[in-house]
Amino acid sequence: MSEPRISEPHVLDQPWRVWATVTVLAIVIIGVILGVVVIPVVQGRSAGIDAYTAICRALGILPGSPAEPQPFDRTPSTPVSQVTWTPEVLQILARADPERGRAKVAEVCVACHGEQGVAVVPEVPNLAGQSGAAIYKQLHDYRTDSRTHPQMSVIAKALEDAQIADVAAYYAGQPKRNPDPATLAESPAAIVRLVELGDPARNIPPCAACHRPGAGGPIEAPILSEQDRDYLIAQLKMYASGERRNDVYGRMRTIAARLTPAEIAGLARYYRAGFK
Amino acid sequence: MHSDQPSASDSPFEVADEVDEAALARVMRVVPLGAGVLAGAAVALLVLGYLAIYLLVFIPRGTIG
Amino acid sequence: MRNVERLCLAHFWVAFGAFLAAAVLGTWQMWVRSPLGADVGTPGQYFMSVTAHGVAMGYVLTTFFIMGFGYFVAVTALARPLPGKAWAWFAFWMSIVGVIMTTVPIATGSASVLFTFYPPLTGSPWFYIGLVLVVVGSWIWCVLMIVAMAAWKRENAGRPVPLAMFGTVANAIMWLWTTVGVAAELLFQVIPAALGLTQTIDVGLARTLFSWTLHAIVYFWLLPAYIAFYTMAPRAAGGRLYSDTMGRLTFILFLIYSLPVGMHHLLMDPEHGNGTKFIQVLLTAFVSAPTLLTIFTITASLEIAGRLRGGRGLFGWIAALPWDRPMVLAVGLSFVMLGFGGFGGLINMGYGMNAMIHNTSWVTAHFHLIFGGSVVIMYFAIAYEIWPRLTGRGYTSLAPLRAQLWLWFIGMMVMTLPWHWLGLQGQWRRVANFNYADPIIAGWGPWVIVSFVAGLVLLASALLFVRNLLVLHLSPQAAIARPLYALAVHPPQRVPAALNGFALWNVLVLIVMALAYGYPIAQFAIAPSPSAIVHRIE
Amino acid sequence: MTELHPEMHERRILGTELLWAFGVGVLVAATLSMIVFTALTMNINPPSNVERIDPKALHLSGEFAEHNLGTTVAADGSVTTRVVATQFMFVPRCIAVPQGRRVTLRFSTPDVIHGLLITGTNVNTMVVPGYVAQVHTEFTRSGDLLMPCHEYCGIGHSEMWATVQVLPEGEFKPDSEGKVSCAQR
Repeated sequence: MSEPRISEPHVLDQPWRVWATVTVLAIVIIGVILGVVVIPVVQGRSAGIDAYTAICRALGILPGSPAEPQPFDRTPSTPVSQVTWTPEVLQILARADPERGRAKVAEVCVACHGEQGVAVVPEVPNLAGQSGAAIYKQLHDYRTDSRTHPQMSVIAKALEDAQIADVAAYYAGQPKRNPDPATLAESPAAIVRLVELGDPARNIPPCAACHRPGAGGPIEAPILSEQDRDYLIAQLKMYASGERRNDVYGRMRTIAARLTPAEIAGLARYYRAGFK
Repeated sequence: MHSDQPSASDSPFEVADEVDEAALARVMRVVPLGAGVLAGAAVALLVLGYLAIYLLVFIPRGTIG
Repeated sequence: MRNVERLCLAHFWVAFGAFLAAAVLGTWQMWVRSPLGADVGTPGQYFMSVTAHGVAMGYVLTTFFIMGFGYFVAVTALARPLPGKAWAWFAFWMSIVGVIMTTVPIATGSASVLFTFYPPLTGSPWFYIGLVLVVVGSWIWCVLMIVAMAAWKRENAGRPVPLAMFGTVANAIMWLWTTVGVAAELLFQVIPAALGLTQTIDVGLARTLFSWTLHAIVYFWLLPAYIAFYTMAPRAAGGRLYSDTMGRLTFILFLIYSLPVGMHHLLMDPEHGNGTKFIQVLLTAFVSAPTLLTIFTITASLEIAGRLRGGRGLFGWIAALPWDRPMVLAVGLSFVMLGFGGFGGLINMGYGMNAMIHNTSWVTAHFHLIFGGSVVIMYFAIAYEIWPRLTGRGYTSLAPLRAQLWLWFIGMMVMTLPWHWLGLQGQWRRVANFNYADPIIAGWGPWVIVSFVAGLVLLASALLFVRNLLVLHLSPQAAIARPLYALAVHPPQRVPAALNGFALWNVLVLIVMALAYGYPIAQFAIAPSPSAIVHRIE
Repeated sequence: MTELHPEMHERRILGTELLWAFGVGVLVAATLSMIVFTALTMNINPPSNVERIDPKALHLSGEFAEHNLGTTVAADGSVTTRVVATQFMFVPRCIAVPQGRRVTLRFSTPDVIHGLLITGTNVNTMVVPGYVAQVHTEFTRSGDLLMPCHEYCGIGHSEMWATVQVLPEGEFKPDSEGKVSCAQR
């Protein structure tokens, strides 16, 4: 086989360079013409939408589909909670000072919640080691009457945002007591199943999906371990009846309404012991 | 398996294979026909399947926009 | 060839080790979501397993196999020692550290965000930093491949680069282009959020940047299978490659058209208008071009082999093919799965029709058939083909190899065909436990059990695969039977520079990416989506 | 038969490849033309509505306030269903929609990425925080359908589903405020 005559590569290259660029650009341009011009304009005409609006909608500059009129809504806003987790709020929580919180706690909270966050009377929740965001939300809801309580509404209205954050940081810093191992063993399998697996048939997600810290659930979900049993039962019943309604989009109201009284009691006993 | 001497490398330039050129020329007269028909039938079947699902399953489920 | 065996074997054993572990997890998942395992395992464990299965199969098996195979091709196809071998080992160990940094948070449940991240869900920073290390390790591999080809071209001015190396470098360049998306998302959005430096994240931008990577990464996984189709299958079948030019054109078309189409993963997303989505659908239609060219060219190559072995008539050549050779069997089975998987993809890209099956088991069936099926079965075939060259030993019998390939094919087909049917009925993805009491879901139970049984077949095949390779390490020494790479019907004498290098194509990719992704990403700079609060998973 | 001139031979190979490319190109064009045809004549698109909304304050918005969710029939007869996808449930848990009438479904999320499909229909969309996802369709078959969340949104993802009651024309009766809720079955 004779030594192949190697012609200069760039001579053969010119057609490739031209043809490749032409075909690639042609394909993209056809896509643009069809996708951004022809289809939206034709669709817009069938829905009484002018060409300019249809093209802007196809490009995502205006909201709505090029083929449908856009519904509008002027419903007034009536939120069940004013708390919004904006970066500013998270900044307040991050910069909260437990020491300033200790002073405000000594002045206002110790009577019922105890200095270490262990409740003096069963009707009052334990706050030791509770999530700062959860305490912040509940106090904020008391202040805006999204949640009402004879004493708490008055106390909360006297607190500024920064003070609420300090109190939350203080109690969040208090050490949680170790749960009594004996109570751990008592929980029946059905209750542990509700906590770990939830119940797909009744649309109930696992309690751990939101209430285990670090599960990636909503930020304001409180840590339930070592709560007083009667307090938990009372709260679940208030959610079920709708008396307590500061849970955004009724998440807890919907779930509590579908739990049987036996399950409510069982879950309260489980969380009284602190989950594994 | 037909074995020949272990090659220093497997680069195609150094190692011819046992395909006989004349037999290859004879074969090359008819070759892509079988492949074309087989592959063509397969692709045509796929596209027909696509059009069938588009018309018989997708459209009857209601327009989407 | 003498200096890269240990490097290649190290990469392959890490790849296949991760593969085996992930195969076990995959089968466990099939059991847990079936009626048989309704109360087994918690959702936390299930999503931990899905994350591990995805990361191991999608990032570890693929990246390490492709790097090992690239080093092998660079040495054997170019017939010269590997430049920068020390760098290769450095990249290997860096990727190993990356894998460990990724695996530990997954195992402790602090990274159950699946291998697609889903911000604002945010896992442990170590998970993401580990992935970045694996990607940076693979970037070093890309540079080594490009340097190896450039050095060879300097020594062989004017001669065409061997097709296997041309494909490997096309894959390296495509990988460099596509990792820009996930690297930007991780470095500028997800890792700062995971470290707590930022409290919010622009989810629309994060999904668009991830989609930049999400499609070309599957072609990064797929290209080694195509390199085997073009450069190994014809020789293994005893024939010639029908057209070397088509091979080069296929790899170039993959480079150009796999990159700008990532947004077809976002057809159902609210952050893009349907104008840009239509452009993506049109470009995706052209991504099928290289695959359609390949099935014709490779079938023609096999036809040559079949007729040379006495095959008569229109399809007589099919029976005449040496189906006893693992590579030939694998290519046949791979093409069948490519047909079914490709059909699934054709439906996925149907613009409005995507709404029929988005995020259903139809999509799971699509990528298990194309990646899990036709690509991974070629990974097996490539491993079987080059293991003797790496270890200097020969197979005592090919029967267990063929059995393993058949088991994988049967398992994959039986697992995925029911998924197509269930996907059309709306079976949705990533479910830890189904509510089989619901009348709609109850009908799915038997099919999920069928898929679970197929999962057991796949597990058996995975175990048999690792066993086959281990046994080869202990078999007697043997001379290599025949050369590896195929000859074309007309070996190319001279090839236009455009088919021998990537300068032109890189420019075209830049243009196409600017046209396809320019506006969608610029849109987030002009009108950023309102940010969402980060939800940490610890 | 002697070896033909290789140049002619190679050109014949590339000729067959070109013929194949043309044939396959026609088939691919057929798939695309079906898409363009149905887009032009039946307004079929993937659901696309680039409408930004702040997820952090979604519960403060008027449209996605708790009492405004569910199906509403406006004065001009247009049916709009508003649903919030939140960790780990759809609010409301059951939505009623008419059979055979145009319906606009609007979804949004206050927290992470969700997604949904309605079994047996073409309703399918991702729900991304920061945007209102909007789907226009009509339900061709009546009955109770399943609307699961089909995108991983956390540990409770598997339990996140809602029911869709497609009511025949006769049973789809809005109340005084134009609201339609699920029949208790």
